[in-house]
Amino acid sequence: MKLAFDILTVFFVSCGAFFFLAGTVGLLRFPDSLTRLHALTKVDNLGLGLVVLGLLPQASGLFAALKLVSIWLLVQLSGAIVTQLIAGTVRQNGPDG
Amino acid sequence: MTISSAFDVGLVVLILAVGAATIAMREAFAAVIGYVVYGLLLAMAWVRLAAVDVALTEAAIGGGMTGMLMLGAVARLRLAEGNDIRTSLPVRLAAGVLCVLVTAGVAVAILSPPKTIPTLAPMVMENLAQSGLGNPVAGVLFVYRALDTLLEKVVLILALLGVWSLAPDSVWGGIPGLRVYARPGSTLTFLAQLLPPVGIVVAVYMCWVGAKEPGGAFQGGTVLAAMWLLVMIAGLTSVPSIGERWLRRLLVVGPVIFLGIGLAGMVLANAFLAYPPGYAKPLIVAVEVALTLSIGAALGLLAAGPPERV
Amino acid sequence: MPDANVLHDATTTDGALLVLAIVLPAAGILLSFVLGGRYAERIALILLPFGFVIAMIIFIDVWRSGHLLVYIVGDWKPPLGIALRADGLSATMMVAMAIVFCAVAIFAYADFGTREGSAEVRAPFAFWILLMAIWGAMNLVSLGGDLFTLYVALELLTFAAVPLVCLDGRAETLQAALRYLLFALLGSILYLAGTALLYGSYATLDIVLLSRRVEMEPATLVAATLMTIGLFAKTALFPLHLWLPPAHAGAPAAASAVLSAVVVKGSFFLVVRLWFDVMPGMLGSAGSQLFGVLGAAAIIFGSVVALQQQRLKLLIAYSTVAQIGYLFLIFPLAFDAASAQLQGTGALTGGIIQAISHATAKAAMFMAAGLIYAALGHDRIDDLGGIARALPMTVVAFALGGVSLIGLPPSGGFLAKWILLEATVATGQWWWALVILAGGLFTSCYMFIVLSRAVAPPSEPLKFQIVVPRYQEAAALVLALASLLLGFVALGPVDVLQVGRLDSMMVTLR
Amino acid sequence: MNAATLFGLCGAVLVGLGLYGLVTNPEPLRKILAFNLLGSGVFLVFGVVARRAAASGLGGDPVPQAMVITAIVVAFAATAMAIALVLRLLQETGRSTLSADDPGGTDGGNS
Amino acid sequence: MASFLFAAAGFVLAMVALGLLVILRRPAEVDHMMVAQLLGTGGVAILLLLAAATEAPPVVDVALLLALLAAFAAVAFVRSASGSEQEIPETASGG
Repeated sequence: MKLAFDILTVFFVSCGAFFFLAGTVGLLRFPDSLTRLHALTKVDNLGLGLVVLGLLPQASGLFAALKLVSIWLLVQLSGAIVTQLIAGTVRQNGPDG
Repeated sequence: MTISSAFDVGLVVLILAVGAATIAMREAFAAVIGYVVYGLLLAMAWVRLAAVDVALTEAAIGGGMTGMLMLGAVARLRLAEGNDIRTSLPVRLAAGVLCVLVTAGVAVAILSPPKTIPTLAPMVMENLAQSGLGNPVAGVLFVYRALDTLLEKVVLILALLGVWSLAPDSVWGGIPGLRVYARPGSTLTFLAQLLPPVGIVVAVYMCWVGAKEPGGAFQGGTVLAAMWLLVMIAGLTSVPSIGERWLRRLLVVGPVIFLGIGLAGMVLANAFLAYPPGYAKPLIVAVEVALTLSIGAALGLLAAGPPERV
Repeated sequence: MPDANVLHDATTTDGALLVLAIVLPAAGILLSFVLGGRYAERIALILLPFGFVIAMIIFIDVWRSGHLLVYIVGDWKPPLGIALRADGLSATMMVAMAIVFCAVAIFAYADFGTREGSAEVRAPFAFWILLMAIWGAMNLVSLGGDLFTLYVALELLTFAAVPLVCLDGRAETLQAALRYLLFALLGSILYLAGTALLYGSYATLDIVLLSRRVEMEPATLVAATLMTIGLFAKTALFPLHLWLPPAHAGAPAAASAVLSAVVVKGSFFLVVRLWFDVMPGMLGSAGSQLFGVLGAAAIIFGSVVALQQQRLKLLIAYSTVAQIGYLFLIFPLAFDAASAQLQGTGALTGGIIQAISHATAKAAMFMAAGLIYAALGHDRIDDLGGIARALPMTVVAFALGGVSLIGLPPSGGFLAKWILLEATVATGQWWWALVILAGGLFTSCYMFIVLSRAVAPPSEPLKFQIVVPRYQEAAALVLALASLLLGFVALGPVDVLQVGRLDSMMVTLR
Repeated sequence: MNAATLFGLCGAVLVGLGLYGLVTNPEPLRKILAFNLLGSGVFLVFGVVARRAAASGLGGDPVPQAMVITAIVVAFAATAMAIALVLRLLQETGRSTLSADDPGGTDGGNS
Repeated sequence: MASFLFAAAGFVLAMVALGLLVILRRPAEVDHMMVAQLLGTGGVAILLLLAAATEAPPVVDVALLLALLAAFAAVAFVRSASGSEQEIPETASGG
């Protein structure tokens, strides 16, 4: 049982780490601010989600697991809104503002 | 070298790089961003130093609140005239030598620890049980060194008074000049409606868990302050004028209760800031709750700045 | 006389007075803040005399019994908890400062009094609260027995002093306040770094416990150096004095008096605590000579620059820079070559008397300068003619303050310098005697310049901006007289300064 | 070298960096920033002192940790006051410098 | 397990550092604002991994706090970067 959990953790956390890598590559490669923003937020959030998923088997109890999930939800939600905000600023000031 | 120490080395290198960039950067805005990053990295360093209470405080104050304060200042200072004075090379060299000396001194002190490292940790733990607290840091803050904590609250009030006293006479008792960013129906409004309830829950949790585990009045208060500022920036509530009765009461309620319980200790227990046996924990929790509110208000108003309009 | 009990590690009778001395101002601040309006002024005017009474009782207690007063806060003994201790030094400082506070409060009533029924006004509201804060902070500096508590006291002092500088909101004073704040923050953080290292080595910050445990080792030396530099910056010892003249000269008169008389003494007091109480054997001959050189440089530099000033308040501020220098001459003079330790006798007594006489004299002089400024609308020294006839009491107060600064008998300044000169003879360090005498000469020069202008007939008829209230002049005069008559304490309770000193010496000899 | 010492050296370097910025940078805001850096270096020294004194099943000595929490809050208050001063100075004179040769108000008609 | 989690945390830290380097080298302030985003997600992930690696559940609270304050910091970024003129009330200097 423990081993199965550990394997799950390794798998999901590795996937999550990969997405963080992808996000950073996107940041490097994409041409303009808005696409970079898009790449960064979407992909990193996915990465965080996978990390949380991978850590769930390690959580000590239901409360701890719930806390992990709610942290992810919080980041997800606020991330989405903040991305909107930044994009709004881009539209307003122009991409070089 | 184990993986964990490799992580530590990486973290330290990053902290130093970002710290140096903060100092060396030309542009103030970039430097401030660097500082926000730095605050986060430092919180991680505190986690690695097994000081979660401090990590919480650093994440909340060092990164969040200080960052917000500086970002606001940078935005305004952009209106200032260019500042072309450069410090001359000899001065910089001399300063460099001085700083290297100071660094070397501190490094030597750290590299030559006493043979047996003295600690108060056992003594703290031995006596913690009778206060009913589980968090040793809270024990130090509210039991053993309560005097420091109490006076530090007074420092906070004084700092706020100092900030307020910078206002012109005509707007005394007016509204702090916090820059609002209100656009009705915008995404910011949505965020400011969504986040504060979560924040308040987190603040309550921080305050409640503080007696047992890392957390407490400082951390909870900072979260409250951040949420309050968010709501004010979004224009959902107006910034209160500094003459408001309730505001003044809110600011002092924590220290006053703390002081009152401390004085009661002279009669009911055997010393100032001693708690009657058996009542220590409920009293400390009461103090923490009141302090959370007062700290939240004080930090929020410190960030909001002096009054600027009536 | 002090008995053989080395460490009174328990609350003594009347120890609660020490708590009161700290709680009263704290409560005053909180109460004024919440009640607002005129209450700040009323509360301060009620509490400050109480503060004087408390300080007097503590002083008499310590003097009579020859014991320390101790209070163990929260009933947790050091190293876990915090002890408040009143020895001869702290009791004396508290009384002297309480006198200055009361006089300043009376003086400030004219400038910062609010009229019946008026709304809360910015400057008075801030001033009275800040005054109480400085009072509380000074009491804490005097009584705190723990280096971290003393850090909190230093910060209290900083946060109370900086806003006082720019209370009138002019651009120059804002700039001065900002510079002062940066210096003060640098000072506190360096001090804090030292406490961190000391805690790392000894797991306590209690002064008495530390004095038993300190050893000559790298970490301790680095800690002591950092703390000392930090405190020097806060005391404005040459060459870290740059912030002082604009800050002290620009502040409102009542605030200048407090800043110059009281606030810089707080960090000086901590330097004394650190080197005489915590680590009397660490400074060494070279270190004590270095302190003395910095002090001497401050005396010479401050005096020479003071001589060149065109404005009265700036002159007084630079004179403060010089007078601070005297305080640091005690280190070479108290150094006992035989035991390689700083001795808490002779020179230290002289230093404390110098601190007190300067506090009273300088507060009186800033008040007098403030009155002159208020009456004439300027403080250009060249245009002071006729002021002596118009405001005789004020000019007399100014002159008497000067007498004490110069060190003419029977002033406190005379007694202090006499003791210091005696110490130079006793230790065979004649060169410090030259510095002391030269400083006195410079001081008489700039006092002569100001007074000769003040008694000269006016070049054109004086136009007065306001009528100066009598009680303001009286407050300045009382302080100046106090400074003048301080010399007579030689006949009285000078030995109180030794209470608690012998204790710490015996501790270190163990 | 253990982790505590590593972070301690990091703190020492940060103290030096912060001090350098505080002394050499002419802009007040940058000085305030440097002060914060200096402060955090000092706090790290506290953290190291706490960490290496770990005992009784605790990860570190709680006494210095509590002191750091107090000091962080004080440092924030100091930062807030300093920034308020800088902004007020800007409002009053249209610039924000500390240099003595500039008495301020050179362009008072700006606002 | 702990080593793996540490390694993962270190990897994410390296990614965040690289991302920061890229972002801060670009001139546009919009890019700068992404820092808050990057820190929000990356920092939370690192802290959660550290919490699991060191088996210190309270560290999760640090991540929680960070998640909350990253959003707050982002608002501060946006406010600071957005045109400063139109929002300032009349008392401010300039304009």
